[in-house]
Parts: sequence; C-alpha cells; structure tokens
Amino acid sequence: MTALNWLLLAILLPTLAVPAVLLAGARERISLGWLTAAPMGASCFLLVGISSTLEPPHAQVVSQPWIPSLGINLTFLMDGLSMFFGWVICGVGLLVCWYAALYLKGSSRENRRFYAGLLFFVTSMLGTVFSDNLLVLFVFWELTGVASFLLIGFWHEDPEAQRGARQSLVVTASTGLCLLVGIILLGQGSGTYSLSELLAGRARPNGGILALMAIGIFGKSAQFPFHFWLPGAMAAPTPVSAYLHSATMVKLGVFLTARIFPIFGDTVLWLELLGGVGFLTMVVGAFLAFRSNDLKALLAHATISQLGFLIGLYAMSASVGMQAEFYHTLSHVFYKAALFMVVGIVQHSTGLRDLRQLGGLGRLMPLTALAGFLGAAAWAGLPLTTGFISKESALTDLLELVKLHPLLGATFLAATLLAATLNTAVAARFFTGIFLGRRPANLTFHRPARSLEIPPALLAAGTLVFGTFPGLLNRPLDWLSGLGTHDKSAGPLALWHGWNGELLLSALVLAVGALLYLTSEHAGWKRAHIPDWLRFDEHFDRGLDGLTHYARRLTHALQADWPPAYLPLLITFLLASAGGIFLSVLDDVSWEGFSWRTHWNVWRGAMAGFTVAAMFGVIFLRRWSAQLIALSVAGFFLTLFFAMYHAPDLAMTQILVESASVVMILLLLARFPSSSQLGLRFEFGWESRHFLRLLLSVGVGLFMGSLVLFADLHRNSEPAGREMLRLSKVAAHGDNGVNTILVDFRGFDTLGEITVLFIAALGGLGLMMRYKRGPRRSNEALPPGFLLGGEEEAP
Amino acid sequence: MNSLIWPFLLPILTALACSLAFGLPGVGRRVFVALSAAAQFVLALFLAVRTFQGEGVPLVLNIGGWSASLGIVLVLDGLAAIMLCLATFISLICILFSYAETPVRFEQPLRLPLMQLLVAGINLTFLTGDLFNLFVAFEIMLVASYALLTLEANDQDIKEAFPYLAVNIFGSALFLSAAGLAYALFGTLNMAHIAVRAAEMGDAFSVKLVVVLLLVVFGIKAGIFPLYYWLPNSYPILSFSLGAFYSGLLTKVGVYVILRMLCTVFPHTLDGIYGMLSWLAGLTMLLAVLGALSRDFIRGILSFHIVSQIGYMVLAIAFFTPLAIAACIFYVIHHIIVKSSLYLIGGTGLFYNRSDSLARMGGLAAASPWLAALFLLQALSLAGIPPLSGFWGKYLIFATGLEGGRYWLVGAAVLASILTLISMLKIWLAAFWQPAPEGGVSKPTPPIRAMTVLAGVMTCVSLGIGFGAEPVFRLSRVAAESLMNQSQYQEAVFSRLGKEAGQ
Amino acid sequence: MQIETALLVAFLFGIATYLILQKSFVRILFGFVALTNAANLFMLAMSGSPEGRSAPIINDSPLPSVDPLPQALVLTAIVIGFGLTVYLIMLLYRIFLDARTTDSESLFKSEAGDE
Amino acid sequence: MKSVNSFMLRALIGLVFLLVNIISIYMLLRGHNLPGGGFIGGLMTGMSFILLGLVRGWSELQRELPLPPLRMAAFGVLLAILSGLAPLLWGQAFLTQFNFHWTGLPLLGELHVGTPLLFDCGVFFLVGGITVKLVIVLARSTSGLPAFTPGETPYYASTLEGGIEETANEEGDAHAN
Repeated sequence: MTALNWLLLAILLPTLAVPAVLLAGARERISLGWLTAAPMGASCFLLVGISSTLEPPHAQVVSQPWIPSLGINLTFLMDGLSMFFGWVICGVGLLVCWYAALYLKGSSRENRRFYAGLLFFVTSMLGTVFSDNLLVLFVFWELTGVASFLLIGFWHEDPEAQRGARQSLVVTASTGLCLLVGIILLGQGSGTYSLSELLAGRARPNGGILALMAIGIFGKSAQFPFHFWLPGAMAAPTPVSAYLHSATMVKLGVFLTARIFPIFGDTVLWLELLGGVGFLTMVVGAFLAFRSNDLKALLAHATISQLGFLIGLYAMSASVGMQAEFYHTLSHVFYKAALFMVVGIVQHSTGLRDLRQLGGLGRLMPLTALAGFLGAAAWAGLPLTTGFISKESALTDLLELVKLHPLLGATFLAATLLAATLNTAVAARFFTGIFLGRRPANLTFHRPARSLEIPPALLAAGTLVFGTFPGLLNRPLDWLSGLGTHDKSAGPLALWHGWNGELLLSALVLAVGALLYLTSEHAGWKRAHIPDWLRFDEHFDRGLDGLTHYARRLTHALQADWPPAYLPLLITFLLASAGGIFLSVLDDVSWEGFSWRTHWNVWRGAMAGFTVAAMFGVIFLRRWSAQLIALSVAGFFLTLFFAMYHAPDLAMTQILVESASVVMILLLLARFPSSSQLGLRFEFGWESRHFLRLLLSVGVGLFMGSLVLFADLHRNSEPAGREMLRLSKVAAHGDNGVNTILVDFRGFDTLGEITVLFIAALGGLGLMMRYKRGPRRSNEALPPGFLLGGEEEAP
Repeated sequence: MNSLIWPFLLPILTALACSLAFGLPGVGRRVFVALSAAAQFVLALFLAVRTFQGEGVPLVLNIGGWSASLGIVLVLDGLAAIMLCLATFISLICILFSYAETPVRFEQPLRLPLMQLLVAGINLTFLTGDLFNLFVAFEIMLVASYALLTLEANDQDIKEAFPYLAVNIFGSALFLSAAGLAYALFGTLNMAHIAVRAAEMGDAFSVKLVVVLLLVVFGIKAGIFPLYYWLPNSYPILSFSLGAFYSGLLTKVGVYVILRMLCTVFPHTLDGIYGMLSWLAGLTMLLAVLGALSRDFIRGILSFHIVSQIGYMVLAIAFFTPLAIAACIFYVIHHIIVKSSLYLIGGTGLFYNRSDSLARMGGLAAASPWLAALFLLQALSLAGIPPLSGFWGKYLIFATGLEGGRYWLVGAAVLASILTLISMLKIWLAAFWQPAPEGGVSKPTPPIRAMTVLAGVMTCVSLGIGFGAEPVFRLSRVAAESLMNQSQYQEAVFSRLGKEAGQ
Repeated sequence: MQIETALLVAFLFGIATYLILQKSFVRILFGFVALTNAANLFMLAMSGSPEGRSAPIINDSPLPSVDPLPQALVLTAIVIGFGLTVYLIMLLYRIFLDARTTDSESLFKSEAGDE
Repeated sequence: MKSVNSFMLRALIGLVFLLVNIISIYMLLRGHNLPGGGFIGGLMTGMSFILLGLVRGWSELQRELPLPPLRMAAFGVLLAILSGLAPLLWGQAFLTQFNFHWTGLPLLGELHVGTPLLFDCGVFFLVGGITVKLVIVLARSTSGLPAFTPGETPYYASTLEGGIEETANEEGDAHAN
C-alpha cells in the first residue's frame, strides 16, 4: 500500500468503525469505551508508522482525485505540524476513551451514540490537520463542528445542552463560512487551493483574505468576541469537554494559524489582528475564569484565555522557533485535559460542580488531588511544570517584541502579565477550593473507580516530567519540522535560563497572583459572578430568539401574511420592472410611424365604446345581477368585435363560452347573499388604497394598450401563421385555417387544452365535498395507512 | 422516431385509466399507478442516457410531422433530461409515500389521477420547444396544482387556495399576453426560431420587453421576491406527500424556464436584466429565510425555505457564466432531492407526534434515531455543511460570485446560509431533541417504517450527490454547455425534416 | 394601426385590474372574467389590423386573409380561460360555504389578528 | 306544477334540444372547412343539456343522461390521444393526421373524412361531458341537494369526506346562535 492509502486508512478507520460500535452497542453488556479505543489506537499506530517512513524535511504530499473538475482532490500534506496534531488527537483520544468507559453511566445502548460521535470526530479532526487542499480542509473543519454539536447535545433533553449545542454550531459554522470565503478568495487569487503550493510561495495574500480567515479561526478557537460558545459547550459530558473543548477541536484555530503563518506572516494585519484579538481574549478569558464558580465554566474560561495566548504567540512571529509553540500546545493539552478529567471525577463522585459547595476532597481521593495539584501548578506556571517553561519563553518573545514595536509590545506584555496573574489566582482557588479546607456537611461522596483516576494522573504526570526535564522533548520536537512552519532555529528547551527579566516577571506574577488569591479568599469570592454585560452567551441567545420575533415583524411588514396584498404587490412589481426597462433604454424605443390620424373604423370604434361602457356598468352598478348583465353585454359586444376581426370561429366560441359562464355564475350568485343584503355599493373613498387601486389599474391599462401599439409598429414581417394558411389546404386538407391549426398544425396545443378542461372539471368536482381532518395545523393526523392494505382503525 | 412524447402521454393515460377503468380507489389501482410512475422514471432515465450519450445534442420530436416553426416540437436537451428524471423520480417516491400516508379506504379517488396529470404538465414544460405550448403546459400544471391543493383541504384551509389562484391566474393572463407579444415581434412561437430572430435584433428594446414580461411570469412561478408571497401560506395546507412533490418541483419549473429563456432563447447580452435579477435573488434569499424563522410549524418553515433556496439558484443564473449556470443546475438537482426528502421526513414526524406544530412535537430523536439521522443529514445539506450536496452548490455559487467581484451578493448568500442553519436547528431542537410531548410518541407501525424507508432512499440519493459530486457536476456542466449553445439547439431543431420542410 | 383595439385593450385590462383588486368575491370573479377577455383580445390584436382582409378560410375572396395563428391561439386560450373560470366559480362557492363570507379581506382578517 | 303548460314547455324544450344537437353535430362535422369544430359543437350540446336541466330539474336530467358525463369526457381525451397515437403504428410522428377521400358513394356522393375529425370528436365529447357534469353538480349543490348522488360519491370523494352543504348549514346555525 502507498502512503496515501495508509494515511486514508488512518483517517477513515475511526468512522468506518462507527457501524460496528452502533451494532455492538445494541447488546447491553459490552464495554464500548474499549471497543472505541481500538480504531483510535490503530490510527495512532498507523500514524507512527507513516511518520517513520517520512524523509527529512518530513513533508510529503499525496493525492487522490475526488472532484477534479472543481479542483477538489483528497490531497494530504504530511509534515511535522500535521503529524504533531495527529499524535495529539489519537493519543488524547485513547486516554479519553479509557476515561469515558468508566465515567459514563447508563447502558451501552444509550451510550453508543456518544462513542459513534467520538469516532466521527476523530476522523474529521485527522482529516483537517492532514488536508493539503484548503477546500478539503474546510470540509473536515466543518465536520468537526457537526461532531461537536452532536456530542454537546448528547444529553439532549437538557435545555442547557440544547442551548450549548446550538450556540456552538451556529458560531462555528457561520464563522466557518467566512473562512470558506477567505479560502476561495485566496485560491482564486493564487490559482491553487493546495497548501503545499501556497506555502511554496505561490500565494497572493492580502489583508482582506486574512481577516476573513481569521474570523474562521477565532470562531473555532473561541476567541473574543466568539468566545462565549465554549462555556456553553460544557453541557457536554466531561470526556467531551476534556477532548474536544480543551485538547483538540478548539486547537484547530491554533493549528490553522500555524499553517497559514508562512503565507500571511508578512501581511500588515497579522500582528495587529491576531495579536490584538489573541491577547484581548487572554485577558477576557482570565477575567471571566476569575469570576466563575462553576468548575467547568471556570476551566472553559481558562481555556479561552490559553487559546488567546497561543494565537497571540503566533501573531508575534515568534523568534523562539516552532518547538516552543508545540511545547505550549502540548503543555496545555496535558494540564487542561487532566483538569477537566479531575472535574469530571469530582462531579462523578459528589454530583456537584460548584466551587462554593465543594471542599476537603483531597484526603478522600489523593491520586486525583495530586493530578489536580500538578495541573493547577502547570496552569499557574510554577517551576518544574511545563507551564513554567511556556511562560518563560513567551515572556522572552514579548520582551523582544517590545524592542521592535514599543507600544504594541508593551500592551501585549501588560495583557499577558495581567492574565497570568489572574490565572494564577484562579488555579490556586481551583485546587484549594476542591481539595483543601473543610468538607461541607451536606456533601455526599462516593469513591470513583480507581482506574478512573489514572488517565488524569497520567496527563498530569506528563506536565511534571516534561516540565522538569524539557530536554526529553528536544529531539522529537526537532524532528517535527515541516513545510514553512517557523523554521528559525532556536536554542533547545531548558528548565533554567539563568537570572533574567523573564524570571523576575514570572516571580512577580506568582506573587501578585497569590496575593490576589488570598485577598479574594478572605473576601469570600463575593464578586465571583460574571457581570451581565459580559454574558455574551445570553445576549446571543436573546439575539437568536429576538431574531424570530423580528423576522415575524418583518414578514408581517412585508405583508407576506396578508393575502389581499399579493395582487397589488405583483402588479406594482410588473409595472415597476416594465417601467424600469423602459427608462433604461429610453433612446432605443422607437415609436416611429405612430400617428393618431390613422384610419378609424367606425364600427369597431363603436363596438369598443359599447364594450367599455358595459364594463363601466360592472363597476358602477349596484346589484350583482345588474353587474352580471353588464358583463354579459360587454362579452356580447366583444364577440362582435371579434367578428369584425374576421374571426368567425372565435366569435362563436366566445358567445358560447360566455353563456356557459353566465349560467355558472348565475348558479353561484343565486347562493350568495345579495349585494343589498350586504349593504355593498360602489365604493370609493379618499383613502390611499382606493387611489392605489386606481393607479395600478390605470398603469396596467396603459401598459397593455401601449404594448398593442408597440407590437403594431414592430410587427415581424414574416409571421408563421401566413405560411400555415398557405399550407392549410395543400398539406392539412382543410379550408378553415383556424381549424387546421387547431387540429393539425398545433393539434398538440388542443390536446393540452382539453386536458386542462378535464383537470379543471376534476378539480371542481373535488371541491364539492369537504375533507374532514379537524382544525388546522394543530390537527390530529390520521393514522397512516399501510402501503397497500388498509386494516388500520378509523380515527 | 423517438419516444419524447411518452413522458407526457404516459401519466395522462394513467390518469385516464384511473377515471375510466379503475374508477374506485383500491389496491389494484395503487399498484397500477405505482407501476406507471416507475415506468415513467425508467423512461426518463432511458431518455437521459440517450441524450448524454449524444454529448448534449438535443433530441427533437416534430409533433404531427410538421417541421419546426410550423408545428410544435418537443426538444430534450441535457437540462430537460435531468429535470425529467428528477420529476419522475420525485413523483414515484411521493406516490409511494402517499400510499403509506393514507389507508386505501380513505384515499381521495381523484388524488392519484390529478397527481399524474400534474406530472404530465411538468414533463411537458420540460420538453416543449414552443412558447405557446409552454403556456399550455403551464396551465396543465397549474390547474392540476390548484385542484390538488384544494382536493383535501379542510374548511379552514381552503381559503389559502384563493390567493394562490388569484396570483397565478393573473400570471397566466400575463403569460398569454407575453406569448402574443412575442409572436407579433418575432413572427413565430418556436423557441429556436425566436432565438434566431432575437439574435438578429440584438438587445433591442423589444427583446428586453419580452424578456422582462416573461421573467415576471416565471418569477411568479419560481417565487422570486416580491412575487413569492402566494407560496409560503398555501403550501402548508397540502399533505406532506403532496407538499414534497410541490416543493420539490413546482418552483423549480419556474427556475427551469428562466434558464431556458435566458440561455437558449434570448441573446446573452442582457446585462441590465441579469443585474436586476441578481439583486432580486439576494433579497429573495434573505427575506424568505427570515420568513422561515418567523414560522413555528414544519410545513411553514420548509415552505419559506423553498423560496429562500430559489434565491440561490436565481443568483447563479444572474451571474450568467457557463460555470454559474452549471452551478445553478447542480443546485437545482440537489435542492429538489433535499427539499422533497425534508418534507417526507417532516411527514413521518407528523405521524409520530400527530402534529407538525413545533410546540407540540418532541422526542423524535429517541423514538426514531433513523429519522433523526435522515433529518440531520438533509437539514445540514440544506444549510450547506460540507461534504453534503448543498455545500458544493453553494461553494460553486460563492466561487463564481467572488470571481465576478459580487461581494455584497456573496455576503447576502453567506448570511442566508447562516439563517438557514438557525431555522433548521429550530426544527431539530424542537422536534427531535426536545423531550416527548404529553401523550407521548406513537409507536412505529409498518406504514411509518415505510415512510422512513422512502425518506431514507431520498437521503441516500442526496448523499450520493454530495460524495459523488464529480459525475453530477460533470453532467451539470455538459447540460449547461449545451444549454448555452444556442446554435446547437437551433441546428437540432431545424435539421429535423418534417412535412413541408422543403417548400 | 389598431388604435381602437389598443384603447379597448387598455380599458379592459384597466377595469379588470380594478375589479380584481376589490374585496368582494363577485367583483373579483367578474374581474378575472374580464381579464381573460382582455388577454384574449390582446392576443387577437397580435394578428394585425383586419383592415382590408378576409377571414382565414380558403375561399374565392380576392383579399388577403388575416393571420389565422393568433385566432387559433385565442381559441385555445378561451377554452383554458373557461376552465379556470369554472374552477374559480366552484372555489368561491366552496369558500363561501366554509367561511361564510364573500369578502376576501374578512376571509383573512382573523388570521392577521393572531400575529 | 303539473299542467298542460308545463307539458307544452317540456315538449317544446325537447324539440329545441333536438334541433340544437343537430346543429352542433353539423358544426362538428363541418369544422375542418368552415367555422365550427369540436369545441363549438361540444359546448352547444352541453348547453342544450343545461337547457333541459333548467326546465326539467337537475335530478331528472341526471337520471336521464345516457352516459356518465365525466366518463364521456375522459373518453373524449382518450379518443383524441388515440387518434394521435394511431400514426405511430405506421411509423409516423404523434398526432400526424391522415385524410381519406371517397368519391362516388351512394347518397353522399363525395365524402372527405380525416383523422382530424376523430380528434375533433374527442374534443366534442370532452367539452360536452364536462359542461354537463359541472353544471349539474353546481346546480344540485346550490339548490340544496347533495352535489353527488350516493352512487357517485365514492368516485369523487373518500370516506372521510362529507357533503359541503349539510355541514355548512350546521355552521350557519352556529353563527345564528
């Protein structure tokens, strides 16, 4: 097999396993968690295998046609960046499966949807990070959003889950569309959608495209002002929060930033836009975390803060080399996933998630407490954890930036320090609030399974090990060089860089953070609630609900719900478009040859006059019977008018149809209340609608009348009818030109016409019985019938 | 000799057989109509294969043996073949669905004949190559649609048929006048012949006048702003099987004739009109999707969505590049399938919840995971989530729009997509994720399962369009190219000798 | 030039439009009958002025005859119009029985009140 | 109102009826060469039945009809289609018309018959049938009778349907109360 097939297999394997999981889940006693882990493990294994075959510079592009005529092919780019994310996805996925297998209550029948969603998610994630074609990347990108939607809504009867799922899908999908527009513009401008070709220098980037793509990135990575969906997404089961909403999916924005950095890095907006939004998000997230009480909300806000930090780092076109960025990402994956799992365990064993109601759990579950401690330490950036080194290198970058752009750099530095201080305090509160202090009296506790505690402990251990011995990661990270990622070489990662400004700032942050924690603890976290104006999620929800309201008002205002307005609107549109086309080509319209002084046929003029007079009778006469008579008189004169057009067939038909219609109308009117009963008469008032009617009628009349004259002036000199008449005797064997056309030349029209009559008759008959289905729209549906039989009971 | 007449005659003969031989509804009649519908589908497939084997060169039938412009011709080109297949396919599925929907004892005896007559009208619309015959075909279709609309309406609903009728009768009068005007100005009614003479006139005022008149007429049928009002209130009174048929096909007939007129018949230089059309399309998709948000029952929401999606198709037409026309055709294919299947899914949901008002629905995800999966797929496809069929259509439209620098219109299209997603989520949350309403959810009975299977068949087709976008798109492109190739069309029509061709 | 026909077409279309924009069913019905007639007349006028022409029947008349095609089309249109009128009559009858009103505005008023 | 007057009227109407139908058939036959044709003929026949119904009452007319009118209409469409389909057997296009010319026939002398006549007959049946059916149904309904006779109902309505008139009256009462 080729590398392509292996890679495709690695990507698709999890989704291919979905039916197996769904089927297996139908049996009650089966551990789906482990079954799910198998394809993930296999994918992981395959990825390792593929990466071992990669030659330096570790980038390979493989391609498989999919929609070649649109230029969309399954092209995959295997390089360090994608491999790194691929490993993270599979590795964390395995731990999450382990965790979920023990965490999720309920039968496998209920939970199989969860595992299916998880597997589907893994495929879409892997697809996203490996795609080379930007459109294919977008396809997978949106699929991750759908997977996330389904997983957030796993407990879908909970209104919170519904809200959270809706928010996340709407935000990520709509920002995704901006990304799509950006991708299309980039592809059209550069002539290719292939990332590898774009990275190789074919790209023609500009600020507008960057802004569009950045919106997509911000939406996915929960950057301000789109950050609000992430806390809402915490309605998902905890393994999902740990996996999708801290470790992997929200990192996609970071991933894409890394991907397009070589393309857009020199663009004017890069630093300002990404840096500004990133660092702003960092502060906002930290602030929101500081004021949250719910454990998952707190972690979600902290995640937002960290994501902002990561994006901000890329914005600075960092000088520390790509290893550092991988290191930051890895560090965050380790400790945030661990902390989410810890929270899950806490919730699992106490049923609570609110910091104010928790405390003193440390002695009851020491292993989890230890994991929690390590995670919180990394979060706060204590030495010997990965968080410390992250912070150090970031500070180095920031100090560099201050030298280049003093104002911007100082702002970013201040933001980082502020956010780090807040994060320190929050991390301290997180740990002490759960594990230390006195246990509230009404807290019920049951021990979690021992093995449930292992995955977070493993992750937490990672933060400690790699934080203490960062050198362990030097070689693997060096290997992960890739196409166009930051290839500036930098020094190896190390725990100790000597006494320098960064260390001083770090210490300062820790000290102030501790102080902040102590003061707030002393004050009892009274201010720990999110101010209303920052509740973006509620504003958004209100906006969506309000949308329904305003949509209704708008639809109402457009009169779409007021049927009597349809015809006036239609006619207005007709006149407006005809008038528009007339005005737009005013010069071309020729009325040459028109003259009022032409031969007026007295008889036809008289007939026309009589017809019009009778029609005015229809308007002005009071009684319906009188109006009907006027109408038939008008029809009679019209018949004569037809006759004067040398159309005997027409005249005969018209008079017969006229009389048949009159009989039918008479039958109808006999049943209607009479006009005098209803007190109706010719109505015309000074209200605007009367004038509107008048205006529209005059407009239609003038328009159609002038069309007749226009047609007269521009008549084609060789109408087909003349030829038909010539052939009428010769080829159609009839003398009556009209009849030969009707039954021979255009007999098909006549066939259609009698079909119309037949249908109209069927329809009319159908109206003569009333279907009993109960009141409208709220109606009880009938019991459905069977395909062919009909043994069901009547309602 | 070819069989172009049969897509029109078969349904009519079926309907006549129903009124003459099988007067009363019964199982035998159901089987007969289903077989006939299946035969029509097979015939359409056969014709489509023949058309596409000929690289899009249209097949022509001279009715009565008269040569073109004396008699009526039927022309089958790529687009018509595609539409024919879709129409017969949807009719087959909807007929089967209606069998499951109503027990045979309660069947309205006129329903099946009228449905067949409606199909005949639609098929003729696709086939005809004559402007006045198009009018007749429209009337067959419209009168059948009025009849079906009122056939099973109850006393509260029947009034909604009135505005539908009023608007469409006015449109018919306008169409008649437009056809007359076209005859006076071009001296012929044959479309190919009109094309020849219109090309000689270039973009004279007379040509534009006829085009605008026809666009207003077809705009009513397609549902372009502000001519769509008749649609969203009248469709909801239909039962779901008929609603699926109407929503899938009737408005798309309007789109089809707009395509036919602008691409095949009239010169390709009417830039002002394309510009106007594009802005109307933008307004259509935005205002209609807002209309969908204002509704709170499934049929109402879906009806407004039809209009909103029409906006995309018309937008693609208005961009008027070969790629854009191909995009439009692709979108039409996608939309017909997705919209009909959403109706079918909604109809199945109706039988679970005994109502399609969102306030009274719920619990469907638990009651029928299959139905939930089908709905989710189709709803996301409608909203344009990749790699489902709706995405490729939207992508093509965005891409052609961006290429032409129509940023505002693309922006409107993006916004409309987002709003579409929001309103589909509204259905999803209320009907599927919400806990079951009081009174619970019905148990799935065999008819309900049959409905789910039918919806599943449609969904599979739609998935096929999404994942196999390549062949579908290639077909669309062939169809678009032959559609825009006026000389090929004229050659095909005039090259067929008929009576008096030599004289 | 067919100025008198043009005037008649203008008046017929105008009056028909005025009638169909009214509230009362009867007037709307009359309006549609008039509209059908107006459209038919319009179509007929497309055959050109009948001045100095004969009926389209092959006979010994020395005059050239009028264009028969629009006449045939009008015949088709009259029949279709008849079908529509009949259907409309039955629909109005049915709506009247169901809604007990002959006024298109009061027909929809209750619904508008709900919103 | 059983009186001599009424008897006279009935007889008179019968005569008119016959006369009109002769004219209408003449119209149908001459259509190809002179003004007339299937539509005109069919409508005249239809009107003659309406006349009959106006005088004799709709129920009686319905009883006396020789054929169910709607079936006749459907048959008309079928006839028109079949006359168009026949040429297909000889490899001609749909709706190709043929003409036969016989000379020297007894009584008639020269006869000119073509498939257009068959087509026109289809139109004739359809138009006649439809007019009669619709007017009878509307007239019955507006005069308070059920629109369809019990035997007809299952052909036009499902078992879930009821007559429009009865329910309407109930509703009317409800409005009055």
